[in-house]
Amino acid sequence: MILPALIIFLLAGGILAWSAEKINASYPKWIALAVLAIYLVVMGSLWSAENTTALTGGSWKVHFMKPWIPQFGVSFHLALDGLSLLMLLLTFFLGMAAVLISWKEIQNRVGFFYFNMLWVLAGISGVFLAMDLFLFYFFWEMMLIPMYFLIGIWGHENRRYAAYKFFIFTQASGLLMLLAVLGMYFVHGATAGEYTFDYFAWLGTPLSTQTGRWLMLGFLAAFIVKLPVVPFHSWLPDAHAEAPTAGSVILAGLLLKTGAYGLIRFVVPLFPEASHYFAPVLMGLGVLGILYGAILAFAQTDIKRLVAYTSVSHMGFVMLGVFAFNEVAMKGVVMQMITHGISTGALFILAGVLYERIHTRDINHMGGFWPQVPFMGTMGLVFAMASLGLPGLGNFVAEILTLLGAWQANHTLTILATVGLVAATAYSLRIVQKIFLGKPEHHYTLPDLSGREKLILVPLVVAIVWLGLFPQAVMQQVDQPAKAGTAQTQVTTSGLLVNQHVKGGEHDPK
Amino acid sequence: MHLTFYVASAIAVLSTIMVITRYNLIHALLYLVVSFLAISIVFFVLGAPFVAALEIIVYAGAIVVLIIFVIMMLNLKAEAVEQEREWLTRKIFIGPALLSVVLLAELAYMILQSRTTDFNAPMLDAKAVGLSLYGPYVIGVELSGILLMAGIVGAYHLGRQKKKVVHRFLESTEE
Amino acid sequence: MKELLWLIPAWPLAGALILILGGHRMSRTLATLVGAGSVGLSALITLLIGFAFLSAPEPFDQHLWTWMAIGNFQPSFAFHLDALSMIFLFVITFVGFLIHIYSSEFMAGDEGFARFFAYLNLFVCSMLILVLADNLLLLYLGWEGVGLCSYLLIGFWYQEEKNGYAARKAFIVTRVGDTAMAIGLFILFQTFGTLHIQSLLQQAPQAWSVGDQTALLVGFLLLGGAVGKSAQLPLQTWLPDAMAGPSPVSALIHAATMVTAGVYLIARTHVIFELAPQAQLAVGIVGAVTLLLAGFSALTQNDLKRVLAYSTISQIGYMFLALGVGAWSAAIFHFMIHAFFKALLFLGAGAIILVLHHEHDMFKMGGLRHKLPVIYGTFLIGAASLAAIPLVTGGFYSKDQILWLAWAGERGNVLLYLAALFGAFITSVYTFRMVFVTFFGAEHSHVSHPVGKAMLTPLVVLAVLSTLAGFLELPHTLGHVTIFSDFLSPVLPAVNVRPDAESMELLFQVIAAVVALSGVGLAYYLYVLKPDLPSKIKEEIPGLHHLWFVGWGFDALYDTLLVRPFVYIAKVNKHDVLDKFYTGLVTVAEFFHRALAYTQSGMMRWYVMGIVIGAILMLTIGLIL
Amino acid sequence: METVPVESGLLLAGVLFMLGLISVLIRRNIIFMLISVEIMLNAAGLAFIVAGSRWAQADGQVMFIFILTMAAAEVSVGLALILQIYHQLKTLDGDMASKMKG
Repeated sequence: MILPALIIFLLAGGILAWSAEKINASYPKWIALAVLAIYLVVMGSLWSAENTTALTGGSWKVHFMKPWIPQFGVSFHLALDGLSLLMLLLTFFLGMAAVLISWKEIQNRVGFFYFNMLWVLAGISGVFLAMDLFLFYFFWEMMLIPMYFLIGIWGHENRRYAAYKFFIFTQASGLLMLLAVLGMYFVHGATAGEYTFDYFAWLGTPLSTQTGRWLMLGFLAAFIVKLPVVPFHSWLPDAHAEAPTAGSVILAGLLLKTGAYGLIRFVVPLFPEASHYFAPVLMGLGVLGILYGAILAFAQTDIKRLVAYTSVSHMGFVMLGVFAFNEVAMKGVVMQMITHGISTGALFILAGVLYERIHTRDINHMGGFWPQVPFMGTMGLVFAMASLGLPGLGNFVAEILTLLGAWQANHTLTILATVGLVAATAYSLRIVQKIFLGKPEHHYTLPDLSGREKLILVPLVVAIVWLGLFPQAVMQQVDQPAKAGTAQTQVTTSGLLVNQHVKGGEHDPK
Repeated sequence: MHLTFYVASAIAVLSTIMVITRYNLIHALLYLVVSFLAISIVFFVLGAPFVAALEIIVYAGAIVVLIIFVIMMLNLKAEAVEQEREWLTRKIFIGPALLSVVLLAELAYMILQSRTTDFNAPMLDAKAVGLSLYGPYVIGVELSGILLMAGIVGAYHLGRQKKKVVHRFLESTEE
Repeated sequence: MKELLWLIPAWPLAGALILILGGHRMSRTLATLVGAGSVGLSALITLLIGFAFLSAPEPFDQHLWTWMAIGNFQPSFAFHLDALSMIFLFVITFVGFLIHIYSSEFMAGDEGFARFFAYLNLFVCSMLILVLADNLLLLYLGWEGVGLCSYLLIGFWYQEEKNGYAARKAFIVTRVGDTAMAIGLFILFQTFGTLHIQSLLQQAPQAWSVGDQTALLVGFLLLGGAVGKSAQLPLQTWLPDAMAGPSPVSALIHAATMVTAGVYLIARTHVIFELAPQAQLAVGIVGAVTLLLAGFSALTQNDLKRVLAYSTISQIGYMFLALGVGAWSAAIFHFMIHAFFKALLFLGAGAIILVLHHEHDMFKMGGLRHKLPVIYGTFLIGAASLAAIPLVTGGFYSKDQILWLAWAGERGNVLLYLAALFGAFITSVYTFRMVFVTFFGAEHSHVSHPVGKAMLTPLVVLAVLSTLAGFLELPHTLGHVTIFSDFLSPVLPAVNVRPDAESMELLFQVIAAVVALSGVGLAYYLYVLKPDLPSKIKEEIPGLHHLWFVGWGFDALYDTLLVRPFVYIAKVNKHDVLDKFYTGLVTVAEFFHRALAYTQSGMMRWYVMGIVIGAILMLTIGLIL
Repeated sequence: METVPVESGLLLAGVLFMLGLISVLIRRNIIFMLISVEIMLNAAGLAFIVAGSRWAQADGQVMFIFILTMAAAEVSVGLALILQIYHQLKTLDGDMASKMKG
């Protein structure tokens, strides 16, 4: 029951926040914060829960199922395993940071803002939990519209354009996924005789080579646009740059992760043959993203655009790792999802904090801020280092594991990806240099971080360092005891591939 | 009967041509009545006496009269005819005529291509039509009723004249 | 006693954290106490562990926690103590401690006092992790950590744009090398499924025969990493610029410890290099070429610290040369001696620069031997050691060993030997050029204030160390002391001398001594007896002089080949050419939008016309098909 | 009854329809346009009648009656609109009523 309650209370919290605005304009933020804090604690309590519920394709901590539209085989099916749990924790953690950072930034239509924020988070939570593809699509679209409002209403100067662009990109790609979902529904129905959208039923559906590839491309379209992968990335810099700080944090920290999550949870397990077939191309796109994003990031002068392009670069590692098909890389990807969420979220928060003070995002108007804001500078340094993959911080673990794993799959691409680390150094150091170092030529009155801002950033620093030194605690969550008889399969996160591959082998038509 | 058919057809076509070339509305309407009468004869020849009657009553009678009433209400004078003369130049005929001829040629080609045998026009009297109307087409009849109702209400609503009140479809909108 | 091992890096880390978090509220004394004290404690523990290690010299492993565990791949936070890491520990903590003490006075007037000590402590911690790591991933952590601290400290005076540039350059250039090293790690992981150093060293000889392709590849990639960190050809360009940092930083990071991490890495993975003779030969060649190129560049520099920087590159070249001929312990020995005397020289240079109001140009100094006698004395000792003045200096023994083994060692080579010998000559020339120009001749500048004890004491201690430490290892012909190589023998194999060469050792020592002394003589002739001559020579060969002065133009080369194209592409593509595709789509859509909106004229007749044309089209198509 | 060639009937309907069409296209006076539409509707009805009598079915006539109904409704609404337009714009020029252009 905890899973549907989770989503329902987020939605209810959103409505409550909206209506509470009429009583007092400061209620919505408190409500949002409280809802998220409660859920962070609730999710934390699930941390040590055993994966007891046995379902096809691994075992799960919590599981909930109710028929929804039984005529079409649609059910309200939620399940939580280690991966989902990690993603949810990240969701609520960053959600709280996003609420706190909007504390003063958002002054108009406060209630509606927090309503949208909670609804986005509800959609994201749903995406991480849904085990029914119809439901999954439902949540996938549900997170889109509040996000559109967040960008379009509270964004910066060019917000309309950015919001449209974001919406059109994700919506168009989402429709392709809908097509693929329906295609899979009918293909599965025709072979299994039972028309259902259930994920577990779909696992191991025998697909002809052609069908599998086309259906996979449909799913892939949605996920790689969301991730995003070059050349489908161009919505991201605009959306990130124009969104309010909280919007950027949620976009970079969470929305992009839904794409990665989709790849891990759906694309690879449902279409093992097609995934292997396309793997070199997709890894290549990942590497292209790493390098291209890094070069673009280096050129930007708008701090938020810069950070946005670093996201493109970092998400390339996800592509590289997922399609390397081995456990090391897969764990790297999971780590990358979490650490990137934290480090990029933090960089956006810093950008927002700076914007609040000096009302510009142009780094040419910055420089020499260190003496005035040493604390902020230290924070900036830490997260810049995280973004360049400094060992000891979480991102390093993610990147090195991804690369170690990817090396087994493809040497050339891994070398190119490793070169990307040098480029990452270039842009990360540029951030630090342009903002905090150099001569203070522009005269701003810059108070250092306030207590509230410290409250946001310090936990993020702690988290990123903790992830860098003790990643094992997190990686255990996606551990699955290797199952007997799967020697030839490539084990990955949550054992998703394990079953799948064996089953696929049995029916493989060609 | 052949002859009757062709004569009526010729009258119908000629009078219609007159309709479309007149400058004066009333003249045009009179030619229109002629055209309707001719067509009514064609209907009769084709074995549809009920419809022939309807044609005269409704088209030549009601509709044309309605239009004449409106013309009277608008109180159009000689200027209207002058303006019509101004608008209706020879040049303006060229394009539409060309298009229509092409369309007609295509229609004629299709009609003549699938040449069927001649037929005896059977007499289908009002009873046959009535049975059909209130049998298989009863839904259509009811829909027609609704349509007429809508027509009446619409005409009443639109035709109402309130002074100095601009209808919301036509009021000038701010840019 | 050895269980305290984890405390050695932990103290500086704690110090760094305290200083970062609370440094701005601390008094300078307290900050010094925390900064220097923590390193001092580390040094103390090192000493204790050192004694324990001497009495029971078996390697010691300390497992702190498992870093990550994926199947059988379980890199840990675990330390491995053996003779090699012991020596590095010793040098890092003690030299580090001395430099901390020195810095407490050197940085006394700086507003970033606590920050400086925080970075320095963090550096010491990272460096200690680097040398203690029992797996390559943890080593990589230390490796990048020192890179970060190097970046922070080079750019310590961040208000100067060029310092920031130098700092970024250092970080990025070393990162290029790190990339090679990372790829080496990938290959090792793929081959052995582990990155645990000791297991790798055990498994490598079983998996690979001598000359194996993979081993060769790994060797070259590790060399790439080492080359970046140790500022060897072709990635040496960052080190001279790194002199933008405060002098203690140059002494600690860019002379004594961090830049020798490459030497440590190769020594640590020597088994792999022994399995890949070509890679090892490459190490030697890189060393030989670097020591010559850097030596020539050192000859032409005017900036005191840049001379020392090039000299450092050159001396590390010697270490690489030694590694390349398999003289492992000779390389480590030279590392230790070099750490002492080069730290000494940098500290001395720093003191001079400080009292001369940040004057770097040594031709504007002159005649300082009377004004700054202690500095003069210690500097001279350091310089003598660097120039390898026979018998009395540590540098002589360490460098002589390398020279000798370069020729006589099993993998020795006449060309390498000649390069090293010529390098030794250049070394003594530029060293004493520096000494004579700085301390002799006419005074050109004013000494502002005397140098305090906190700065002088480390100089004296280092002077003593750089002299005495040489006697830990004496050649056959002179006493035959082998304490150092015996100590290292469990870790690093001894080099075999070719049997036919043994008898000639004395001759080679005499040659080395003569070369060193003649270099000093030449310097004396050029810079004391005929001070006009050098500028005349310079005018004779302006092109060559300029080439040497700019470090053989590597900077310009990389600038043209890599930096400028990268920046150019970045600038040109700032607005993301791929986005043009989507904006193009939008433009097309908008074009059609306008075109269709235009047909929406509001005139009914046009709409009817449209319908007619449409009907004609459809009929026509229907008829044609 | 004598025979009537079905083609002739259809052609007549086509010719009448075309004439109505030409008129719609050339006229600017909306009352004329309305008249033209009547002609076209009538022509369409004629086609139905021809077809109905060709197959000896009453359906054609039924359809004509529907068309007739529609024409009546159309004329009443159309005339009301014409009145309204004339009041608003003081002209019967159809091209003037082009406020809805895109």
